[in-house]
Amino acid sequence: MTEKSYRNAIRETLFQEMARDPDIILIGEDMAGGAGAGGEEEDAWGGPMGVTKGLIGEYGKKRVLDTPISEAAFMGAAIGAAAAGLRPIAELMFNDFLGVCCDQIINQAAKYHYMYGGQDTIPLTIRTTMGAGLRISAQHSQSLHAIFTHFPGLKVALPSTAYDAKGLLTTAIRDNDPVIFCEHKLLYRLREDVPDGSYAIPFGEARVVMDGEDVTIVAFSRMVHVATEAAKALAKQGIKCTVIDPRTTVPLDTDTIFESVEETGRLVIVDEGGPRCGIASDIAAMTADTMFHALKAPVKCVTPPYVPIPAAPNLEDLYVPDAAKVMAAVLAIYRE
Amino acid sequence: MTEKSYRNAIRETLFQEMARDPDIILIGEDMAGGAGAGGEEEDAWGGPMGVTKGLIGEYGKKRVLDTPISEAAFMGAAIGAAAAGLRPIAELMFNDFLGVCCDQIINQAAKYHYMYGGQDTIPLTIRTTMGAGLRISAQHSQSLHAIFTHFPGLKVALPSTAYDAKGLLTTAIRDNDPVIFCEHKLLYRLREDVPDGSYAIPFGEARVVMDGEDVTIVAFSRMVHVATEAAKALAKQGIKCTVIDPRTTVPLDTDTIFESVEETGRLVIVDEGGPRCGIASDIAAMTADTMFHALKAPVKCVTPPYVPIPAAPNLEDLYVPDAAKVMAAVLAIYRE
Amino acid sequence: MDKKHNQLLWAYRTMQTIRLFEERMHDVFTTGEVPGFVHLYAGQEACAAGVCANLTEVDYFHITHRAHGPAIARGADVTDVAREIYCRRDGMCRGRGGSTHLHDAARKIIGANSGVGSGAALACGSALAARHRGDGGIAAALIGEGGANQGVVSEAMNLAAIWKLPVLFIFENNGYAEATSADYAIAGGDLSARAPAFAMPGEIVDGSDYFAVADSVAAAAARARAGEGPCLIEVRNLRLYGHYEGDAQKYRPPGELEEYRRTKDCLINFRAHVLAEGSLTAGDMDVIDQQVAALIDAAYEAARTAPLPDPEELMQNIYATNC
Amino acid sequence: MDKKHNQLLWAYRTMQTIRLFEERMHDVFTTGEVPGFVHLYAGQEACAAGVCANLTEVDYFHITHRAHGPAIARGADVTDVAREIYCRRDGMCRGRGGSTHLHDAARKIIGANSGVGSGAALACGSALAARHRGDGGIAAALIGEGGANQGVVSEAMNLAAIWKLPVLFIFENNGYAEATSADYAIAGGDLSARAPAFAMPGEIVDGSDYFAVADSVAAAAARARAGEGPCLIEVRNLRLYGHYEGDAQKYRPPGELEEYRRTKDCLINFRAHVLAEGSLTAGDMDVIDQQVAALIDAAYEAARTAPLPDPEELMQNIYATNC
Ligand SMILES: Cc1ncc(C[n+]2csc(CCOP(=O)(O)OP(=O)(O)O)c2C)c(N)n1
Ligand SMILES: Cc1ncc(C[n+]2csc(CCOP(=O)(O)OP(=O)(O)O)c2C)c(N)n1
Ligand SMILES: [Mg+2]
Ligand SMILES: [Mg+2]
Repeated sequence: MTEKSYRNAIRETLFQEMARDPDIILIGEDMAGGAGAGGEEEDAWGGPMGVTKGLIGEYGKKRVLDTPISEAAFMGAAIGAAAAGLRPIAELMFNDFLGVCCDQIINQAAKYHYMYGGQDTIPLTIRTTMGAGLRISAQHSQSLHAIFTHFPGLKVALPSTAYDAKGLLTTAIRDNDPVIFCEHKLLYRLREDVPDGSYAIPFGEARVVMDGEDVTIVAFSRMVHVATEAAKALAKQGIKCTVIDPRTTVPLDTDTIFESVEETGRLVIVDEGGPRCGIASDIAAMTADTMFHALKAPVKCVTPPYVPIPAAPNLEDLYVPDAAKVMAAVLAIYRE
Repeated sequence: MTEKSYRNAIRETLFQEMARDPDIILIGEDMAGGAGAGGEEEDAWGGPMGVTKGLIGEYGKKRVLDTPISEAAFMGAAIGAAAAGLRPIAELMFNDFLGVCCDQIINQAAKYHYMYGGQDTIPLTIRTTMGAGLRISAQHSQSLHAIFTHFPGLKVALPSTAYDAKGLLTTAIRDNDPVIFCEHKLLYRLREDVPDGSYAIPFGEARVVMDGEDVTIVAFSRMVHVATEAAKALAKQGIKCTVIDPRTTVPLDTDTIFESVEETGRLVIVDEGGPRCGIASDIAAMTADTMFHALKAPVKCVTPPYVPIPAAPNLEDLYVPDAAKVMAAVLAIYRE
Repeated sequence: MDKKHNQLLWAYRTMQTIRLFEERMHDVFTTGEVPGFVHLYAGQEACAAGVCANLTEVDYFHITHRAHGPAIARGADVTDVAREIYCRRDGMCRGRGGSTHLHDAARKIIGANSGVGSGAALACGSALAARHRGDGGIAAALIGEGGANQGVVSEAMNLAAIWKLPVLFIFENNGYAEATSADYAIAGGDLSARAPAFAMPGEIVDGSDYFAVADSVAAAAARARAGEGPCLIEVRNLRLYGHYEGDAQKYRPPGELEEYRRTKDCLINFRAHVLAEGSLTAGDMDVIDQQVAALIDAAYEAARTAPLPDPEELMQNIYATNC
Repeated sequence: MDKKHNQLLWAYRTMQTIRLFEERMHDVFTTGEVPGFVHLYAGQEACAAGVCANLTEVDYFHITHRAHGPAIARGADVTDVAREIYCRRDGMCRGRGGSTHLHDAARKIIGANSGVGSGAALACGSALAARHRGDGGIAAALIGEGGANQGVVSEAMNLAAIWKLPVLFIFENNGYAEATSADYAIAGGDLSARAPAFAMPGEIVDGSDYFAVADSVAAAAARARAGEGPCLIEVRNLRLYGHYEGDAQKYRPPGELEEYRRTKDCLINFRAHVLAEGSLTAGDMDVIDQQVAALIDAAYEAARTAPLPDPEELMQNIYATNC
């Protein structure tokens, strides 16, 4: 057990899994960096976010492959390699770039196993970054996990802590299906104690962050921290919330959510993805069907507004849900 | 007023709008067909579905542009042309091919007006086809309107009748924002009386197909017919349903839906899109928030299961919602 | 000698099987019993056969929506192919893919893909895996000349070149993408001109000539196996039928197909060639004709009478690891 | 003569404005007051200036994430640029786009775009619109050598060629895409080799030489205006700073930048050139230097003190037609 950042927990997982299985390869832009450039360092960048630093030194160019800016080709190559028996980990630098390799992900990776009658498996992990907060505007700040969730055949993980990042990534890599692993840009520096050895967190098992009988709050990724902050503040006012981090949207641990709603009768979902056809509405809808009779109050979704993401810091801060908005949503239904 | 098919209503609209405004151009694969081939007919195909037949004869090659199989380039060109003052109508042969031009649609068209501070408008209409039923499997049969809906900046129309097809397409073409116009493949032959002159149906105004006080059914595109069939059968059993076709998902006429739910207290949403983060869950979530106190029973979503679309006719028929499934959903909540 | 003889028998049998399979499909399609879109490969047989003549067990063959012929050329069971086209439970994809998505993992026939061109990227992955294993395998990808205009194909060519992947990009230029001519859609009209752009060799081959295709692919495959990287081969041919069944083909210039059938039929030309050089006899080929005809009868009969998938199959194989 | 003189003054002023603007940005970035990612154009000035010297009011100029320099070269108001980089209410995009999304519709400076390469497709649309209007306009698209590997760029080149669109594809090869070298990422190392693949002329130009760029673009623009279709120009240069501010640039070979600054600085070379030919005097340029320095001071001061957008702006301009 050592204190590690979210970034380092992910890097450590890559080291450990690549050591375990020689069929794991890394594919992406600037995974090492400096390819062909003749600079002093072998991995001048070690990934756009510095996550993959050191891997090329350990595992060599045969297993750490820097690519041209050709997401469609290298995602396709990763899928093809997965079908052919490797276990690629491909990096999509920003999840927004789904735009340029969408066909590979939604039409190839997601459908390959099913459409061809189960003949091949696609043990592919796509690491990508999500989230606003860096003031880099509409095309680099989105949280697109709802899109990945919409298409059956993919699995989708959104670690909110360093511990979960390691355990979920281990599971993702060992899983035989394509997994989209969404790293939140603003969490890379988050630190906590993380075991040094390998461990796997099963997909579809929520983490209950806090327990309380008044209101259930479900949140993903960085919003787990926002929700927890809100729940702590509410606790001081005597309102006790359960905070649930489902950790994966596919599979989704509805059991844990529904059990809590059974007790509280009140649900708030906090998500950084868009409000329309998003994961918040997804969970709200399931609850309004299955758990209708347990509900005592309206189901509240706390998401950004329906608007592209602006660059201006003050507007971006208004855009992203914060603890105050979560508290307002809880308070709006608490009295009912 | 003449009886017209859905296909011909769309074609007629294209003729009329192109006559009205010389800045309207058509861009897409085989819009005419036969380009460079030396065959006898100038438009050998007139569109993959025969919708654009005759347009090149009327408006010439300068305004009807056949493209290579390069959706990203020609969608991008359509967006660029729209920003530069034309009013392009681009055809995405199957909405599934969003995969290969996703960046253009979600990151460029949707965000252009906002991200650049409102300087330019993007008066672009993207005609595309949706829907299962042709036994053409997972990559040609999807209904992806939830994806388009997820991204603010786009408008999304799903005509369910020939009359609506003409009126909504007219509005789409005249609108100054990018509109995704989703034509259901199985509706092209549907016929009804359609006015010969031009008319525009405003976006965001639902059509109430049937009126009844027991259960509200909201349905889109071809599912409007499935829902209506179910409602008619239920009427014979004494269960009176309101059937609402919102016609556009963006903007969405929540007023009409909520007013009906106020009366019925019961809501079933029928959609051919996927169940997770889909438009059914979107509307269910809004209702479970805003209309919670009016609800008397669980909100039901009738959608396909969470699975890619199989080719086999019997499996595809199981996949697509039918009247029996809608009836079952209504009956499940009717007694409550 | 024996090897060459067997190879010729194989080539003739392969092309004849495809031809008869597709002619039969053309006939039965009109009955309405075949679900979905069906794209026939008749007229292009020499291409798939010429490629597959050079592939071994470790090699991958990426095919397109015009899938029947290539799948058969690579040795897929003809009944299995027919059953899949009929969407039967025991089709090669359990009826889930249909005509345009034939895929046979055991034979490394890789998924006919509806997004045209995407096979080029997947093929880079197959080649990468083969190289990783070091088994000498290569990936040959068929791509229609229309699909070659997809951006992902250019990306894949560049990627294969800089990674020196053993990929053969086989652009099958049958003159049309749906109703649009290659001359219109391809700048300069010549796909082989894209090879130097991505620093690889490229050439144009007469697709009606089995030997020309086979020779060209042999050289490219040898180069790829030697670690020298990808090649581009543009194979020129025509399809004998429409883009898909039901296409009225009004885009064709008058007489185009008649002329092609007369001078460019790969089966007629092959026959003439082997008879002229004396490497096969008419008898050899007549026997094959009969065997193939019987095989096709049996395959269609089996497909027609085979059961559709069980309803439970709708929800199977979505994930490989339980979820 | 006067025209040439003015043109030279314009070129010097433009390049010097960009240089000083970027040097200042490099300095102030360390204070933390500039939001977002910032990509500097210093070292590449001759490219944007050489292109814009050939553009008229009816022409479109598509720029990239490395946006400041090109926007300034096309005549954007420097204060407006600075305000947008600072995400201020009165920035050219009302603070919504920031450094990487400069866009000035009035000057036909078309959106720096985060998805690298996509400007190539948008430029086809600008060119199409210009041709539709018949105003003689063309579209010049800057595309980084890394972005040129996006499939959409190849698609756009093909489309522009078959439609004979007046598009100039200006591939700005500054040696790197982030930390990855052009030599590694581009098969054959030569983007101009892609021109014949798409049946258009292409050439490599020394990006440190304003005159070379301007001449090459002049010829291409004339050709495009004459209806002869697109051209490719690969402009070779280096950026003087990192990919973005904060980049430690450990990928650079030792001495690379020192050498470039010494022998390839476009401003130094321009000065030497005009002094040698006597077309401008040192005095001419010194005056400009002073004016530009004052302009930059004023622009940064204005940007720094300008207000952020009002909160209501978050929800404005999502749609143009009410919704
Ligand atoms: C990305 C994409 N765009 C469009 C289509 C529709 N489509 C199916 S086949 C086809 C023509 C393909 O032409 P080509 O690649 O030359 O192959 P051929 O049919 O001639 O064998 C088209 C446009 C598609 N499947 N995928
Ligand atoms: C489609 C896409 N992939 C990746 C990125 C991330 N990215 C931003 S700039 C950049 C490098 C671009 O290099 P180049 O095109 O040569 O332009 P330069 O930065 O050198 O001006 C990358 C990879 C992106 N913006 N878009
Ligand atoms: Mg073709
Ligand atoms: Mg560069």
